[in-house]
Amino acid sequence: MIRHGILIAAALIFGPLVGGLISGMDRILTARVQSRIGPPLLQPFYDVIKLLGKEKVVVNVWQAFCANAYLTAASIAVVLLCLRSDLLLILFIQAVGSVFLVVGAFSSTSPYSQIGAHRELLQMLCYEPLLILVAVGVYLQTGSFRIAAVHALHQPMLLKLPFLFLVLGLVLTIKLRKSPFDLSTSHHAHQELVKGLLTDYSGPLLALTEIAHWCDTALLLGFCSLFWATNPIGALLLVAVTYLMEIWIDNVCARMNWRWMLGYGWGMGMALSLVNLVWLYAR
Amino acid sequence: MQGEIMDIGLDNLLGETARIKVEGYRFVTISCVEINEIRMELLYHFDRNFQLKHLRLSISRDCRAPSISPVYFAAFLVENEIQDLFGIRFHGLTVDYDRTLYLEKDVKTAPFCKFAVVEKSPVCEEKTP
Amino acid sequence: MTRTIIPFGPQHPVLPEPIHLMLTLDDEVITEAVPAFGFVHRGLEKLVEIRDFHQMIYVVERICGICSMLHAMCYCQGIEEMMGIETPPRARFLRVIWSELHRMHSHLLWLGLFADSFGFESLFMQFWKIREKILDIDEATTGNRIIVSVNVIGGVRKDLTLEQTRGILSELKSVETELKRLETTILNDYTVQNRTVGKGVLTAKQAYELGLVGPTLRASGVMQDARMLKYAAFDDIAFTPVVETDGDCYARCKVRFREVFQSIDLIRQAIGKLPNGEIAVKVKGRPDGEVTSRVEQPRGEVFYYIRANGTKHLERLRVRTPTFANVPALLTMLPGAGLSDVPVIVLSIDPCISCTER
Amino acid sequence: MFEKILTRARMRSPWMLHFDCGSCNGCDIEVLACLTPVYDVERFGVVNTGNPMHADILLVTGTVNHRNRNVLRNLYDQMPGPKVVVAIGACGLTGGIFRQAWNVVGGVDRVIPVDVYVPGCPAKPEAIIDGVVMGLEKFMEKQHVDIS
Repeated sequence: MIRHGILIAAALIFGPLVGGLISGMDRILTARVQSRIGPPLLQPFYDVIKLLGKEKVVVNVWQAFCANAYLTAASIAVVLLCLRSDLLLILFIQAVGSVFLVVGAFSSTSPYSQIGAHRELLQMLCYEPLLILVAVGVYLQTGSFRIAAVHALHQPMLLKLPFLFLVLGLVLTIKLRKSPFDLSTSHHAHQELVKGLLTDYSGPLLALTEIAHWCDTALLLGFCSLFWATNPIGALLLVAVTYLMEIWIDNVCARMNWRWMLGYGWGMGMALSLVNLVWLYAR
Repeated sequence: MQGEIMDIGLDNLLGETARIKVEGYRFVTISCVEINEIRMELLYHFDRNFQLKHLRLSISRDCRAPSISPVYFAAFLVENEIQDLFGIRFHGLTVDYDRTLYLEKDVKTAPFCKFAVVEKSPVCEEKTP
Repeated sequence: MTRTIIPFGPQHPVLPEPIHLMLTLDDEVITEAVPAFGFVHRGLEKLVEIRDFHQMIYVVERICGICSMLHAMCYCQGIEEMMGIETPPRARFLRVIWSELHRMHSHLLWLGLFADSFGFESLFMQFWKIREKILDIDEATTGNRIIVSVNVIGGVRKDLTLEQTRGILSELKSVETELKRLETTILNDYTVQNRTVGKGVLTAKQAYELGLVGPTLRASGVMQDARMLKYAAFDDIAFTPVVETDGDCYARCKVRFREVFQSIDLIRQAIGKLPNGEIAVKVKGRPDGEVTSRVEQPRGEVFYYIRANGTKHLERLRVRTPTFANVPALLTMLPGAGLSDVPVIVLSIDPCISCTER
Repeated sequence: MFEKILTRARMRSPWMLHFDCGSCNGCDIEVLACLTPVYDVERFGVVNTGNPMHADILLVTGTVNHRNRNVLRNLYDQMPGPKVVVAIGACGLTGGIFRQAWNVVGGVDRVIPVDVYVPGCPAKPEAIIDGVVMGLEKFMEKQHVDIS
C-alpha cells in the first residue's frame, strides 16, 4: 500500500515535471534548428509560474471547471500508467480529459475558440481510433491489456509491432500539436486561429491546461517507452529518438488543413495498423 | 504629363469609360483635385502597355457623379476614398461604404477639402445617360 | 457547425498590419469576405499644404517603411520631370542599386511571412536571417536599416566608395548561395505545394481586368513591370520581367523568389557599369504644372500624380500604391476558399496596408 | 517567498502582443525582426502571442488615429494584469512626422498609459529589446505597488 502511495505521489510530481523539461528541451532544440539560441531549459516553468500569478479572468465558470477537469484527468492517466494499470482505462481517461478541454473551449463565445474546438474534435476523431488499434496490437502481443503484462515480456515489443509504433508516432505528432497537425492551436503565434482552442483560457486557467499538456506528453512518451520495456536504457533511447523525430517533422513541414489530416491520418494510420495486426494474427 | 488628356462631362463619362475599356485599357486610379469653393476636378487615369490616357471631369462640389465601378470593378475602392476625403458622392457604386471607409460614422466634413465643407445632400443629379 | 462570422483583424498575428476582414464561414468555407479599412489612415497626401516640396520626400518615405526608398524615388523623379532637371548618371545607377536592395529585402520579408502563413516557422526564420544581410548593407551604406532616405530632388545624398561596392558584391554572393539552399524547400516541398498550388487562382484575363500590378499580375502570365519604362538607369541595364503562368499562390511565390535573384543580377550589372561623376545637381526654382510618375515597387507599380502651382507647396499629391490596386483581387479570390487558406491568399498579394491607406 | 519566485518568473517570461496602430511598417517589421535569428528575443523568454488574453507586454508601433484608438483601448483592457505598455518609434511617442496629418490623434499615451518609450524612426531592434527589458523592470515596481 505504501509502495502504491509513493508511486502515486511520484507520478503526480514527476509526470508534469518531466513533461515540462521535455517541453523546455523541445523549445531549445527547435530554436537551434531555426538557427536561434532559444530560451533557457526551465522556460516552460517560468511561463507557468507567471501565468499562475496573473490576474484571473474567468470567461465563465464552466470553462474554469473544464480546465480543472482536464488537468485532473491527465494526471490520473499518468498515475495509472505508473501503477501499470489497464491500457484501455488509461486511454479512456486521457480521452475524457481532452473532451473537457474541448467542451471548455466550446463554452466561450469567441469564434476562434469555437473553430479551434471544432478542429480539436476532428483531431480526436482522427487519433483516438488509432490509439485503440495500438492497444489492440499490444493485447494481441501480450494477451492482456494490462501494462504489467508488457513488462513481463522477454523481447521488446517494437520488434513485433514496428508499424504500430509508427502509428503511435503519428498520434504523438497530432497530440503534441506539431507542424503538419497544429490545427486547433499552436505554440507559435502565426496561426490563422491565433491560439484557437486556448484563446479564451487565460492566466491561471491557461497554466492548468499547460500542466495538463505536460502530463499528456509524459503519458504518451511513457506509452512509447513500453515498446522497449525490457531495458530502461533502450526505452530511454527509443523515447529520445522518437521525440527528436517529432521535432524534425515539426520543422520540415507546413501546417496542413483538417481534411488532409483526416485523409492522411486515417488512411496511413489504419493501413499501417492493419498490416501489423494481420501479420501478428497470421503468425 | 505623359499621355493624352480628354475633357469630358458628367453625361458622357460612363460612355467614354466603356469605350476605353473596349480599347483594352486598364484602370489605374482617380485623382481628385479641389479647384475652388465650387469646382472639383476628377482625373481618371487609364493605362495600356504603359501608355496613359486621362479623362478630366470638372464637377460641381454638390453634384453626384456616376460611379465607373460597374465598368471597372477596381474603381470602387478609390471612389469610396474620394467620397470620404472630398465629399463628392458617387451613385451606382458596386461596394458602397457610405463614407465609412476611413471616416467614423458621425463625421460630416470632408477632411481633404481646404474650404471646409459640411456634407449636405447633393442637389443636382446628372441626366440619364 | 453552420455559419460563423469571424472578425479577421485588425489585430491578428498573421497580418502584422491592421486590416479587418469580416469572414462569413460555412463549415470553414468562406462565403463572403468584406474588408474594412481606416486603421492606418493618416491623411499624408494632405500634408503637402504644410510641408514644402523638399520636405515631402521625408513624408512619402514614411508612407510605407518597406518600400520607402521607392516611394521617394518615384516622387523625386516626378518633381525632376516637372522641373526639367537632368539627374547625373551616377545618381541614376545608385538609385537602381538601392532600389533593388530594397526589393530584395521586401521580397525576403514576404517569403518569410508567406512561409509563416502556412505554418512553416523554420523557413520564416531562415528567410529573415538572410534578409538581415541586406539590412546590414543598407545600414553600412546609408546609415539606416529600413528607411534609407537617400533620394533628394536632383540626385542622391550618399555615394558608394569602391570598397563599399566590393562589400556589397561579396555579401550578395553569400546571400545567393544561402537562397539557393532554400530553393528546394520553398518550391519543391510536398507540404508547401499542398498548401499553395491551386489556391487563389486568377486567370490572366481576370488579373488584367482587375487592374492588378506587380508580382500578382506577373504570376498570372501578364508581362508588365514598370521597370520596362526604363526610368533611372534601366535603359542601360539588361532586364526582362519574371513571368509565371499559373496564377495561383504558388506561382506568386515563385515569381517573387525568382525576382530576388533577378535583383541580385541587376545590382551586379549596375555596380559593373557605375559611372564616375556627380551624384546630385543643384535645384533652383519651384515646380509648376502637373505630372505623373511611375516606379516598380516590390509589390507592384506605384503611381504618383503631382500638381504644382509655382509655389513651394505642391497643390496636390496623389499616390496610388500597388496594394491599393491589388485589394480588389482579394474580393474575388477569398469566397470559396477554406479558412486555413485565408492567410495564404491574403499574403499572396503582399498586402501593405499603410501604403494602401496612407 | 512565493512573491519572489513569481517576480522572477515574470521577469523571465514576458509574452508580448504586438499591435500596429498605424505605423509605416518600419517599426512594425523591426518588432518582428526581433523574433528572428539575429536578435532572437526568445532567449529572454519573449513569445509573440498575438492574443491579448495571454500577453504581458503590449508593444505598440505607430500613431493613434480616430478609428484604431478604440481597438487599442480594447486590446489594453483585454490584457489581464500586471501588464506593461511599450510605445515604439517616433510616431508611437508623439505622432512623429505625421502629427499634423488630419487623422492623427497623437502618441499612444493619448489613449492608454505608456510605461516605456522607445524612440527612433524606425526604432532599431536593439532599442526595442532594450525597451522590453526596461518594461520588465517596471514589473518589479508594479509588484511593489500591488503589495503595499
